[in-house]
Amino acid sequence: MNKILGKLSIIVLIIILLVSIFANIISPYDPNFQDKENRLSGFTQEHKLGTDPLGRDMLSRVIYGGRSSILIGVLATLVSMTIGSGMGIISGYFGGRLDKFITSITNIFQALPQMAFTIAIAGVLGPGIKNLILALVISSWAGFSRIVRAEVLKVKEEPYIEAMVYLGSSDLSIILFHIIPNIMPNIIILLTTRIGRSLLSIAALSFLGLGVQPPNPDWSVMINDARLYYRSYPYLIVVPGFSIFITILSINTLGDYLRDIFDIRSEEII
Amino acid sequence: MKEYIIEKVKSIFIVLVGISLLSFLLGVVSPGDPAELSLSKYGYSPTPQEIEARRVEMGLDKPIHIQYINWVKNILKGDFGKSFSTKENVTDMIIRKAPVTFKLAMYSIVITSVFGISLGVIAGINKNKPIDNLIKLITNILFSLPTFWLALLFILIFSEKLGILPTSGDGGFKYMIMPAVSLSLITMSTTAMVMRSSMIQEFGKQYYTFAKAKGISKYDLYIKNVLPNAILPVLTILGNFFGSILGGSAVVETIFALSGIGSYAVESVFSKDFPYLQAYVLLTGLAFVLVTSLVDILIIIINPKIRLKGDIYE
Amino acid sequence: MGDIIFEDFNVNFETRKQNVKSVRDMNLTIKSHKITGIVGESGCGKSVLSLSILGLLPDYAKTSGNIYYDNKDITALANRVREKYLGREFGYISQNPSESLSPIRKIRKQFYESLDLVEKNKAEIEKKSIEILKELGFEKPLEVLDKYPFQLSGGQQQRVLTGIAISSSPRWIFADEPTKGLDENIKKDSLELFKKLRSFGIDSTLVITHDIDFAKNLCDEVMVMYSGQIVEMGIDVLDNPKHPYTKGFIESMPSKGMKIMEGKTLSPTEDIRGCRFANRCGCKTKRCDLESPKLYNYENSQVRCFLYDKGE
Amino acid sequence: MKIKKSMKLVLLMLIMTLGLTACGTKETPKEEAVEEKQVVLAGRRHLAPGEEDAYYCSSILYVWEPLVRQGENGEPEPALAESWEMSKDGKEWTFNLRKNVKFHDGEDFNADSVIANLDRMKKEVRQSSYYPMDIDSHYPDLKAYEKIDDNTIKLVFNEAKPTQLYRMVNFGSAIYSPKNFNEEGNFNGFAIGTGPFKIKENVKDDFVVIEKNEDYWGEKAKVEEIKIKNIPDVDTRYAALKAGEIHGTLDLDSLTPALAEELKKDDKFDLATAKSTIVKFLVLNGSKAPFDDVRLKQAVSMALDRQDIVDTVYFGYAEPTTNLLNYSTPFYKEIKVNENMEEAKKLANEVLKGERVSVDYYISGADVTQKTEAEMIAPLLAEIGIDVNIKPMEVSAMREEMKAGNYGIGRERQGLSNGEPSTIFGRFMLTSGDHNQNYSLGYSNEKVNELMEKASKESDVKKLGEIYDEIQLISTETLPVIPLFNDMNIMGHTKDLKNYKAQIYGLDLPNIEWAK
Repeated sequence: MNKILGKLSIIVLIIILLVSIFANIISPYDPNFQDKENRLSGFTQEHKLGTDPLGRDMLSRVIYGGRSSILIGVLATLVSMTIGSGMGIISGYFGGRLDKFITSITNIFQALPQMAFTIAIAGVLGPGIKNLILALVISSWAGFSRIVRAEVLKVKEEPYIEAMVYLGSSDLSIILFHIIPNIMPNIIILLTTRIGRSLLSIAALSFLGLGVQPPNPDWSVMINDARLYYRSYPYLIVVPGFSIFITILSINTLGDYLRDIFDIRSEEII
Repeated sequence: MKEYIIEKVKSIFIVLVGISLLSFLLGVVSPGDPAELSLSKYGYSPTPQEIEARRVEMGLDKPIHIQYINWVKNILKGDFGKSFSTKENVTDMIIRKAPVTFKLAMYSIVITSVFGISLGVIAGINKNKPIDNLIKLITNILFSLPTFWLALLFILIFSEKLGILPTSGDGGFKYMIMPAVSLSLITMSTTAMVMRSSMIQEFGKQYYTFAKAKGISKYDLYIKNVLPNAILPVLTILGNFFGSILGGSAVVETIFALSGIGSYAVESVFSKDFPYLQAYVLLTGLAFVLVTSLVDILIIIINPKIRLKGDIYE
Repeated sequence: MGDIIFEDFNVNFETRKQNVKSVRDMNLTIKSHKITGIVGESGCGKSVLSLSILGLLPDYAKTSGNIYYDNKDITALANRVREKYLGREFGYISQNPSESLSPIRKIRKQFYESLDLVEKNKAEIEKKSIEILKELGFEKPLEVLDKYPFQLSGGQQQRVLTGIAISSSPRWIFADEPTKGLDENIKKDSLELFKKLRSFGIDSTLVITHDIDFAKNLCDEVMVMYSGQIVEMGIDVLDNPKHPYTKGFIESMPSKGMKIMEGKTLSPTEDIRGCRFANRCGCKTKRCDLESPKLYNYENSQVRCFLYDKGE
Repeated sequence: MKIKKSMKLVLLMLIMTLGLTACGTKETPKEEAVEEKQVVLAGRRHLAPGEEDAYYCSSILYVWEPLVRQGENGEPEPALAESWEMSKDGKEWTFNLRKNVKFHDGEDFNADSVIANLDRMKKEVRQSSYYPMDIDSHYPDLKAYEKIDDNTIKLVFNEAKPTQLYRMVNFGSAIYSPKNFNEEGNFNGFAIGTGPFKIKENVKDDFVVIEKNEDYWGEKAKVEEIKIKNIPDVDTRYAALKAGEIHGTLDLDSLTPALAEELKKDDKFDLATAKSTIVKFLVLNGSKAPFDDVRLKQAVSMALDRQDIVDTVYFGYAEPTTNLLNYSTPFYKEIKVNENMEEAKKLANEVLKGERVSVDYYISGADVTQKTEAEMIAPLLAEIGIDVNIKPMEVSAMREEMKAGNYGIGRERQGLSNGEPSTIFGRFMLTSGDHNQNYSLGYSNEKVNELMEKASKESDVKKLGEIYDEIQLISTETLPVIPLFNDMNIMGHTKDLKNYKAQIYGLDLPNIEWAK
């Protein structure tokens, strides 16, 4: 069951990625082209997923609509991961004062509720893709650090690592060739779940007007735009909402699947 | 035990200083001159003299660390400054708005706990059986739903089509159902997942095998023996969730027109009302620290091993 | 009646990567009204064997073959029915006493639960539990009942476990590694404890242990298990070992000079044609690699070694 | 710790639930208090901002009354002033006050109370969420005011003020009980006026309850009590109406046209519409390139397709205009909307010389329609060589940016505080006009300055009308801003209420009544 769903999610994700990357080739229309004759057309031959109030093709907008969010989500999570894991590894491996210091900082960042903090940072920095990434990174790197540190501590206790330290291998080589490969599965799973969560955050921020800015077509922005019309034309929110949902569901399912493959208990990651 | 408490208090103190510093910095890096922002109103621009006077009044002419200390001092006196946009005391605004958010968070955490724990226990007991897979599927789906989308669908279905639930504002239990449910889905499904795996982890322990071998009823086995052990890590997570729900209510409050601290936080972003934003971040952080510390204490009370022996690390 | 009979019984632990065969083609009768010991090194499958009688194997364990009890194939029973045997027919004393009680419940609750199967009257339950605890050597049973498991010593914990296991008056008691982790003095107490079980009306006991002295002093019959198979069984196996493994195993005991056996136990994932001990055996012949030995009767024992194959 | 473990869990749950029911019990009486008699309405903002506001509450609550009120066609009508008279030279106005009128606090309304209110207004410019309370804008060139007798007052101006009545309607002559404010002129409690309703309860940002004034001098209100909730989000407001939580909507933007269309489909509900005083327009930053060239402004105006936006975004509930002046005043001059893409391209090309420019286009993030509107405008502007970045902002932040001149295009709107147009002209078209400066319009037109000067001295209403016509024509030519539409007030209500009549600003609150 998990296996099938897991593989299915990989296929879905690949499709979503390909569609997003080759949006300009695939999409039947320019996502900003306004077909004045066919506004709110409903599902038709010409517009498979209908058009929005301005006559823009929903299918094309949905095809383009994942681009910014996914890009921002993946980038922000990768940066968070790099910073967070780096801190976690240093903290867990070297221990002592450095560890205490980093742990304290991590605790501080973890104590601020993520959504509140992200809204505040995005607010202070102002809207825009760069700032959005920055806001997400600032508010989420600590999560990586804490978990990676715990994993490093576990690995560090393995006898062979102790032996290597004893034999005088350099810290860098131990970290690079032994610690990191050992905790990689965890990091990958963590990365997957966190990308899913970043996407949810970005969606919420965009919905609030703090994320992706118009006229870039974006799933969450499309939902917000449709708030005047969705009662008569529910597809206006169902279509983009479903796209977000499927993307995140696939990412989460993939995370579950990876967890099964690597045989890692889930609560360590949450 | 004593050392543990000292260590704990110390780390809480550091965290508190840290979050106050971060919220203070939010104000420092925020664009615009606070003195000018605090004076200007629509249709009125303050003179340079006024701004300069206000700078001195607000202590903005002092070095930054002094400013921080003064800021903290004021906060300890309950003064978060004046809102740039409404010119009202931020403290008054928070006092007015916080109960709404708090109530919402309470409802959400109850939904999270009751359903999360129940689903997790059922799934854990029936590990890998169809019902477990079903619960897993459901929680996975709920976990992936954007809150705002769901909230809109809720309004569409329950308020407009069926007309059974009110859409907005704060008028009691019925008004809180949809906001609280939308707000708790993600935390609820996470709780269910953690509860499930915590149960399963307990099943791997010796006491479970022994208890099972005693031939006692399923209820005694799962509810009396396993659950109290399995729930401990879940309590910690619930504590975390309460904090993050408090700080994550913005979207839901905005959609359901609840005038809580979150919906205004979004407004304050647009209106560059940084004193409010600072207070919001600081207070949600504080609430988080407070609740998680309370949960730590609760766990100490529940766990006799820690309570009687002071054995924290087992 | 009351015997436990294994018939072509196998236990596999299937994980994604490998298939661990923990119990192999077990054909065995464990007789009632006796104290039977199964000895062997850790990982030989002895604990798995006892758990499979109880039906307490983790759910990823796959079993095949049958186990008969009272002429009924208990492996064929529905879980619901099989669970009824627990407590009433089979009592279980698990290993690691310190981890066998729920750490955050008082002894009282964990004790009463078990008595609840046979006695509904609260006052009676209390009376009976005090009786049992006294019998097991607790001077202040009431105090013990009000304690949490971590407030008891290892020996005390084991006595509590025993008390709980016998309180519902099962016909059989299965004890898994009762001496593991106990120091020498307490081991002696433990021995006394198990000898006492008869006085509680429980005369069928299966003790799983790696402790040869303990088994020798306690058991009426001893079975030696190696790599998922019984390699030797009989009434004087430990005094008069025949199988090369049994000999080696006894010699590796601290009391016998701690002579460590050479070589490594065959991985339980590995299937081979010949004798599973052959790779470590000093008396290995060609036949040992080609053919798997059966249990051969020799004197008053049964031995799984071609040395004792008299060509019957 | 004798409590059983399971009990402890139950206890924990109990405490949580108790905590909740405790919150719950507090609310129950509130819910019961919603008697059948109470009408519940909702608007986009809190209509009684309270003591910090110059007016305490909006005129549409009918708590306070003006001396002169605005009639259906924008003409001044008697309210607390029964009749009036202008001297021949237009410099003196005498008002005969209504007799036997009492404030909610029992005080008599008379010349003294009017003088007290004028004194308060004179003291300083007071801020308000509605219109700044500025004596210079409602009573320009006021020289003196005096009490003639208990029921008569006289205003004396330096110049002829033939249209003074227009300036005084509604917010221009709000009257409160003299005991309602202190020496500084600040309110000391709920607003105390003479209106058919009085304030019963006011919870900031949440709701205000008004109740019938049994001692009202005129026709009394038809319903006992009205609760007016603040539901900022139009979508939620609409849903609340449909769900039966509220009986109607009111105030500006109470329903978007799209939602109004939607509401029409349900025969349990009705719409009430009226001309609104609002003009919606684009402001272009005339203080710097590229919009410092009037030709480019003209190009923008001509490139638009206003009717298309009206049909798509406003579902017909608006009227395209290029006139700065709103259509609710009798001085409004109908001017044909001139749109022509070819002409627009030509003009733009003259300025841009084939180059493309990129500008920021600020809209209010809170108004969903503005974004759709902007997205319709963007491709049209692109055709004439202007690429826009649409940036949603909060209105006050946006105005700050505009004031600082950091913008290209902004979307704004302006309400007409009264039927006298010179205020609007002055604010946007005079070189010294406050909006001219606040929006960085960079508008300066000698002709307009002259005409305004002339108008301020004109005592004949007909001639004044001609001057205003000319200014309107100039505004469509030289475009201090780019007008888009005249707005409409759309309010929705359940058919349980009748006489739900929309007005130019607000709703005829005293006359609404239950249908059954």
